[in-house]
Amino acid sequence: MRNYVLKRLGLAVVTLLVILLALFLMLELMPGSPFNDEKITQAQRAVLDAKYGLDQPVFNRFVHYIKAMLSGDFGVSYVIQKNMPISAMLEARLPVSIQIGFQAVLLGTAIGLLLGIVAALKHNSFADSLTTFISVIGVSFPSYVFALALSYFLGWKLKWFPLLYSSAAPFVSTVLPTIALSMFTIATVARFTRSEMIEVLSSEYIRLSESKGVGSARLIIVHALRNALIPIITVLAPLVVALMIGSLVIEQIFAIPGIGSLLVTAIQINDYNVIIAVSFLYSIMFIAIMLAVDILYGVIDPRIRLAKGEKHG
Amino acid sequence: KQGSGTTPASTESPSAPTASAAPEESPAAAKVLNLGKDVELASMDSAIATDGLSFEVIAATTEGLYTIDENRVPQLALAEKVDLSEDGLRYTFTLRDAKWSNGTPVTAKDFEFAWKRLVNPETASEYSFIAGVAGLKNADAIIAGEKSFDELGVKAVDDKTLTVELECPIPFFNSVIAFPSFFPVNEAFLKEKGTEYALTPEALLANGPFKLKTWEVGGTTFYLEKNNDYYDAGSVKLDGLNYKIIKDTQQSVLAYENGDIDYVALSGEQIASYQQSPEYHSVLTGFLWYLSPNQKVPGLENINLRKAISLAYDKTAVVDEILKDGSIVADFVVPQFLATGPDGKDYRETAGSYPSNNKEEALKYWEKAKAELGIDAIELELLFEDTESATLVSQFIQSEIETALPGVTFTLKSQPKKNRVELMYNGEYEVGLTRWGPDYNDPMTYLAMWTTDNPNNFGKWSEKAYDELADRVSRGDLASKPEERWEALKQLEAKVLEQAVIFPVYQKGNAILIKPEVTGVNLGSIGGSISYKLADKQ
Amino acid sequence: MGNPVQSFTGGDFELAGNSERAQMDHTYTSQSYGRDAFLRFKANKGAVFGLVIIIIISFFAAFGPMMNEHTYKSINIKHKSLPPRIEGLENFFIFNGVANGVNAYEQKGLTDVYYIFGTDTLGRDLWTRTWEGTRISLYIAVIAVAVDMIIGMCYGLVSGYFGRSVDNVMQRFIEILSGIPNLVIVTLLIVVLKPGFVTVTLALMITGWIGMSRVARAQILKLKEQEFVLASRTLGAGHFRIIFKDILPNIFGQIIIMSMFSVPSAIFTEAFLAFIGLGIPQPMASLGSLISESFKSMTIYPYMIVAPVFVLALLMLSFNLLADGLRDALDPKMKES
Amino acid sequence: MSETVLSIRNLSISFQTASGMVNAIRGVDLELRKGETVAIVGESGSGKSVTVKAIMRILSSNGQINAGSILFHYEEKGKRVTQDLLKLSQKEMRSQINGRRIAMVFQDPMTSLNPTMTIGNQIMESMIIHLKKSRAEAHERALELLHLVGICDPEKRMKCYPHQLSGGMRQRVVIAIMLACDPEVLICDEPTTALDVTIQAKILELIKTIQAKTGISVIYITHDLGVVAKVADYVTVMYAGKMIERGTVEEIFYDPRHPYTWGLLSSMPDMGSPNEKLYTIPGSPPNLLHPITGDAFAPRNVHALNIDFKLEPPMFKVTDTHYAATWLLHENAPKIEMSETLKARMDHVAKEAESEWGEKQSYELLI
Amino acid sequence: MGRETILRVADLKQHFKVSKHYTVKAVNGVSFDIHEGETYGLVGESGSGKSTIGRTIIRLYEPTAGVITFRGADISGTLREKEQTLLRTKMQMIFQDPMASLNPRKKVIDIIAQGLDIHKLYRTKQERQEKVERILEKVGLSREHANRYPHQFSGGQRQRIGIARALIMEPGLIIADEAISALDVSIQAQVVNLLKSIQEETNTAFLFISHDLSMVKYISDRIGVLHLGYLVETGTTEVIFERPVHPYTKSLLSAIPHANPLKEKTRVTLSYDYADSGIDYARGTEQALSATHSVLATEEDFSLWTGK
Ligand SMILES: Nc1ncnc2c1ncn2[C@@H]1O[C@H](COP(=O)(O)OP(=O)(O)OP(=O)(O)O)[C@@H](O)[C@H]1O
Ligand SMILES: Nc1ncnc2c1ncn2[C@@H]1O[C@H](COP(=O)(O)OP(=O)(O)OP(=O)(O)O)[C@@H](O)[C@H]1O
Ligand SMILES: [Mg+2]
Ligand SMILES: [Mg+2]
Repeated sequence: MRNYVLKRLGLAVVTLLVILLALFLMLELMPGSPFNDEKITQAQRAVLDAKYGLDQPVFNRFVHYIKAMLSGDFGVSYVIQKNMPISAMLEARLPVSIQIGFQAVLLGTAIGLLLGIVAALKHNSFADSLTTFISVIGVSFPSYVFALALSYFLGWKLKWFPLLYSSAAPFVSTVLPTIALSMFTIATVARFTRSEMIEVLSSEYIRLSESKGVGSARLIIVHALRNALIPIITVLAPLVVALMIGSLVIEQIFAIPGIGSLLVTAIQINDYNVIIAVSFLYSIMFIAIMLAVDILYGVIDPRIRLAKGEKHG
Repeated sequence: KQGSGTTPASTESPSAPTASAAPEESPAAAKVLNLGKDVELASMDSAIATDGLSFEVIAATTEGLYTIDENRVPQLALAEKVDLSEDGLRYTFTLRDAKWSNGTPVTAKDFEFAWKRLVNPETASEYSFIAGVAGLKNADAIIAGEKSFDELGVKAVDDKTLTVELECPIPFFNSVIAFPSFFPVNEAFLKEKGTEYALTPEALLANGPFKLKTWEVGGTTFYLEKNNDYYDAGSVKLDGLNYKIIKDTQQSVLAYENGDIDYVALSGEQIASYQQSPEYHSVLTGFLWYLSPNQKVPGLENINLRKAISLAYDKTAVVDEILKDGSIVADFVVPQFLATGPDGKDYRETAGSYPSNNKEEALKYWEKAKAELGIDAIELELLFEDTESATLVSQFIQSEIETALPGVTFTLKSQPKKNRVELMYNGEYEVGLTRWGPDYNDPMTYLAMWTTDNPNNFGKWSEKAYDELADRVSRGDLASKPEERWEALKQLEAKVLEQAVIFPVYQKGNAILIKPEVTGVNLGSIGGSISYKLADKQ
Repeated sequence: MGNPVQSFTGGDFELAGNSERAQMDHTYTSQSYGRDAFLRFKANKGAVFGLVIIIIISFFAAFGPMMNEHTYKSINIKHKSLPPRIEGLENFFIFNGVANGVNAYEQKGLTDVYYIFGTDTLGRDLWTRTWEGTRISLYIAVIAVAVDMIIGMCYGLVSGYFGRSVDNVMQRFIEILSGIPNLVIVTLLIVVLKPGFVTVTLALMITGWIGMSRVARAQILKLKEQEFVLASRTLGAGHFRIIFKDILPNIFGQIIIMSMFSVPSAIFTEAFLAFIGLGIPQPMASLGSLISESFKSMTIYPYMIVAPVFVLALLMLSFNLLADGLRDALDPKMKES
Repeated sequence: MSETVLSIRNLSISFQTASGMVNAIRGVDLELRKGETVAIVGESGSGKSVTVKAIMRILSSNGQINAGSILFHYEEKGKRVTQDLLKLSQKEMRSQINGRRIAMVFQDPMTSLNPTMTIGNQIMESMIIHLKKSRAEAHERALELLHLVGICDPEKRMKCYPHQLSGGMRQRVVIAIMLACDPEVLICDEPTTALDVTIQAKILELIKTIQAKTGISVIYITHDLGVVAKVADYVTVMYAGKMIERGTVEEIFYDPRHPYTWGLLSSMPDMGSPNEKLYTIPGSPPNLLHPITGDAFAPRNVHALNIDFKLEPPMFKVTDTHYAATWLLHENAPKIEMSETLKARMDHVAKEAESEWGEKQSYELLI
Repeated sequence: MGRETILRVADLKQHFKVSKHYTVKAVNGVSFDIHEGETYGLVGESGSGKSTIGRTIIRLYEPTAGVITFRGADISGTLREKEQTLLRTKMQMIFQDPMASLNPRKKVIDIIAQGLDIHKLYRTKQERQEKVERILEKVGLSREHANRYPHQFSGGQRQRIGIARALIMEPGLIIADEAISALDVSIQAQVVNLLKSIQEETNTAFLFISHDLSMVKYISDRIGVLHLGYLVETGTTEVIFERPVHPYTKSLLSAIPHANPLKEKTRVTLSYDYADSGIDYARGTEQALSATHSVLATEEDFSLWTGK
């Protein structure tokens, strides 16, 4: 097990390096530079490029970046918060994104599981159709429509929740964004849970548990759910990464100082260091969560515990 | 309520107790203005900042030699007295007694340091060009790397006296140096903070009405509290300014209605629903939005085609039906309220007026163009940036032109702003919807753009006579003959419009809502930013 | 239990002479696969409903824009921001031209003007734009499904089938691809491409298939050790044949279902691309860009977002129902449980 | 004869499928007495599993019980109670009957254990639920059970997951689970089909020992006649959802009356000499989707009478314990005997038995 | 026996590397051969490596060591075109689960003709159909079954389809891995009869893998007894059943249930536990009792068991 994790970590380092290199090459190809305001003269642009080392060949910059990165220096922002060290920016924004993402994952998974289970139990019933309906709606409406509708009704009309994020009330002020973000997760989880539970519920060991006289609540939670979990966490994993890194629109609507808006803004205005750092962070999270999921597979299903085995999906 | 100005001044103004208030737990008694903004505070370093909000906040915490009042007139601020030499090339400023928020006095050295820092290549200021605009001696050469930044024509004679030398007389010098790039910087403090300087409230000094109290990295709020060390602290009535960054406009309007913020900028369709409200204000800015035809594109070199296009769309509908934010129809190049002539009148009052929208005329020009070009249809691409208003305006213009000029088709190309600028900069476009904001209060801030070598002459229109006249106006013989210069400027503008070098569309207005209990805000004007110095909240 | 009292006819107790008859079977009626599938499909109410809705929506997508004199780009700024109004329904409570308590038509003095879905902020007919948008979105849906099917499915199948180091390399590649934010890659496309269908297709091709490849991989992992696959191998079938001819038909239903899930995200990706200038160029609008466009004034003109959102949701619902139905219909041994 | 524990009367079950109603069980009667073993044999699809699943009330959701009753006789607080299991609610069934009084060992040891739960927990679960035992007590008992079913080192095995055990071990664990609450009836649905002979033999012996010890009644489902011979007291033969013959194990093996039973016995390989072809029953079982007139076996029956195609045969009595549903037993029917080869083999088998068992064994069974 | 050898397996080893530290030694040096037209039965407990041997022979697995010779060609190394074709046409396999081994989405005709398709063994569609129909009739199905799907058949019929798929290649050797285990008694008989008649007709050899000893006894000419990946005993059916030597064989035979209730009630099975028996297969060598009968044992064990 430890060897396995170490091996995966080793691979992850290589993967991350490749990603970084790819990013550098891509940014090189990207149009414009961080400093192409109408007002800037060519000469001044050259001065700026020289100051930030943008006049160097890509490869030198890459090597330089890696070196700096190893000492915790991710460079400074060129545009968004001029000259601000990226590490400070991430440090400030990441916890917020993670908190809201985590809440959304939790909420989405809980409700999604609930809906999926009910639908599977009442297969081909009204509750089942309702779940299908909800999960289709959940994926076909963009989250910002939910977000604004929630703000409008729950925040503005009913005044139940604050409209804007406030670091002084980190829970109450994140209720609305959490709900808006979790819709897609609810939909996806509900759908997968449903189909997976239908399969599990028709399996022999569930029959056996029934014939042992296990009550329905225990039957579902202890026996069925755990066996249905593998495909569910498989689809959940990328969603978790996406949620943790935050969403541009949701962050904009609720004035959340998160990572998601940072990346999009940075890409639009060529704030290279921010792009690289956030992408890098994203990749790390992605790889880490994938690794976590692989390990989780073994925890959930002891058959996969040898860690060498194939994972689902 | 059109135009720049202030909200109604407070009638009685007993200055409130100045308990400093933190943003979140502001006691009811404290007068804190909550402001909704849609961009982050990018920089508090006056040499580094480039955007409106940064300049606004820098101006709220720091003062320079001049400030621009609500009538767009530069007023002495930190400078107590100014002497101008006969030849108009040497200014001597005497400073008033003022203190930084750490207690050290503001001296002439701080100005010298700041100005030299602005042009110092190590600073890599994106706004260094403004030193050249201000005509500071050697500025252009320093920026071009030909001279050392030490040779800039500014010198602190003693703590209270600052002398400035110019290359040539600059009629609008006073208003240029009111710009935040020319604000003082305390050298000792900056050296002490090193790379940290201006990144946190602790690494920042204030000498203006407010000082930065909290500014979380990446936070969506930051808070300015009243600066009791400000020399004019007595007239500051607010206890603080609480900025909230809300990027989604619908949400910020909801927040405004909820009472979370006292000030919000409107956009898009929201404007229509608040236009009748007493809380609605609109402020005309100096931004001119115009279409730039690229002369290098086959067809567009034809003046008749250009004229046809420039007359073919209804600008009134653009400002009244689409923007509705107080923007005005622009049939001109030099915006309204930008510059006042030697006669004390606004440039536009005496400058010529030009045809706006005339579809029949347009069609005639198009017929001529067709004959000259030997074509009967042309397809052009309209490049614009991906903001809501630019998108709507472009779609509207496309539709107008296509209906007015049968045979002309426009395809639309939307790009993020940076890309749009880059493409136009490189001449990789056909027709582009772009804008220009003034750097100083003089028509040349616009008219200089269509000289042959100007990098912002995206369309690459070029005429020798124009270049020569422009040169005389800015640096040549006309620079010291105000009336003649003024007439020459009008000629330049007339040329641009007659040649249809650009197709102006509108001069941008900003629509905002301010709570009725808020008074005394200087909503800013062309060339100066919003000022809260005299604001009050009942 | 005694013998029942019953009268028998004479021949009842004679041997029926079964001994020579070859009684192999007559128990399984032979029915063609296609017919069988069709019957199963027909019996599935949801699927039929889905199909009907899709046909109706496609009909409107094809002919809706021709049903009035407006085009998707004809701007009538005088008619801007009108709520839905249908002739004959003026006095009802919907489609009567009233929004937020005011009748925008009366306000503008437009007595005999009708817009079924209302107009947008430039005065374009939303009916026409919605159906034009539906057309584009249907195309996007087709592309998304095609990308899923062609790239995602093949990638997943190959990766899962060969396993071991092939799989390892292919999965790491996916990791790298997913590690680089999509937006960075897509922004790069701006450099090389003109906006339009091709660009959208390419953008979707870059990462749109990853989810599907995971599904396909998981499915093939389940199936590749099945005995019928081994049987093919013992007959000397090549890998290609095994993957695409033996295994694929068996997981196709699953794949159809999954690909339906990627349709909405493709539609919104397109809207986003349109926003940054890579999608279908304005003033043409897909459902996705109509939604994001009307989102900007959702609190003021909520009706503008209703039509595209409704059409999209209905379309998605139908696609999903149809896919479920198809999966069941295509499975000749569909189990009931 | 000892008292009846379970009696099924006229049970009829059908399943809703995409292609129509499948009448899987068409009137089944079954009687189980205390301490005895009944084996149900029959071809695949004849309805064996469905019948016992109905007893456990774990039919799949598309199944419905059309008619019949399943009467269960048991002692509750010293009183004898008779309960129709079909009338109990799902909840009552789970809390009172399933696992506690009637337990079932499933067909496939590979799939009938929860792969994500240790076997210890799976064994202890029902004791904690039904007998309200503490974890420690349950643990103690589970160890005992594992020992009883012959798993060595039970302490360690308790912590194992099903996939860490071999098929035989898993099947024993299933048996241990089922024995946990000392049920009165144990149903074994093909408990050894998936296992190899050595392990099969061990498991069969295990069940017998337990039965001898605790006196439980067992229903045994299999199509392996060798297994039947080993474990059963009574045998019921099913065909196409009906009971077609039942009797004591000796009656069925030495004196079968239904042509289907003849066919079944004839197809056993060790009855033929190696060079001959095995006997096979021609054709295949009827599709229960379609209504069946007359005797369901008639189309495959070489001895079919004309009436077989018209009228369903009733159960004819052969002896007090032996009944068969074939018109051949009707007084009007021609005298048809089992085939010569089968008869010869029966004799051979009987002799074999005789030689081993000595004179006192019941000759009268052999006609 | 003067018949020619069709398959020779010499010292076959098959080890599965599950992880760095764990290798499953499924087959450990097994040698036997099969003659033309003969049925060789492979028996042994679950997990003893029967399927692994079958699958290695037909090259679903790469053998770890050992040589497999089929019709004189070495098929244990990297296969060249010629050997590949020989192996894939002349050696066929019948699988355990009749449903799982037939592709549910394919028509019977396509399932059966798959081998023909792969090796392009027909010229016209007509010819292909004829071949399939001929083989269908041979396995006791009718022509009209060709256009159905596997789920429309009963278990026994499905297994016939599996057999038809193998037979159409006119193989010299068929590996039947538990080919009848999933079927019930009466169907088993049908399939076994079929296999026997095919063998008579075509002189095909069978490797018959099963744990149902009574069937193996009935069908096989010779039997190999496998335990823990070792071939512990091999000999003619008669010898194995009448005069078994190895204690495992004995225990196996004693466990066979007989359809004779009176006899069954008293029969006791001999138990055999490798761990307790003190036998070490790895040390054993093949000891021949006769030309056809040999047992894996050390010298001491051998003399102990045989009394020699
Ligand atoms: N859920 C179901 N839906 C439809 N038909 C079913 C269902 N369960 C069982 N059947 C049908 O009921 C009949 C009897 O099935 P059952 O499982 O009882 O057979 P069995 O005698 O146990 O066979 P086997 O020996 O193969 O286990 C079969 O024809 C089967 O197709
Ligand atoms: N691909 C594989 N990877 C790892 N181990 C394997 C693999 N295939 C088989 N084994 C192991 O090899 C051993 C022999 O398995 P095999 O399937 O050959 O047994 P068998 O005699 O056919 O058993 P059964 O009667 O259950 O079919 C078992 O321990 C099994 O777990
Ligand atoms: Mg069964
Ligand atoms: Mg096997």
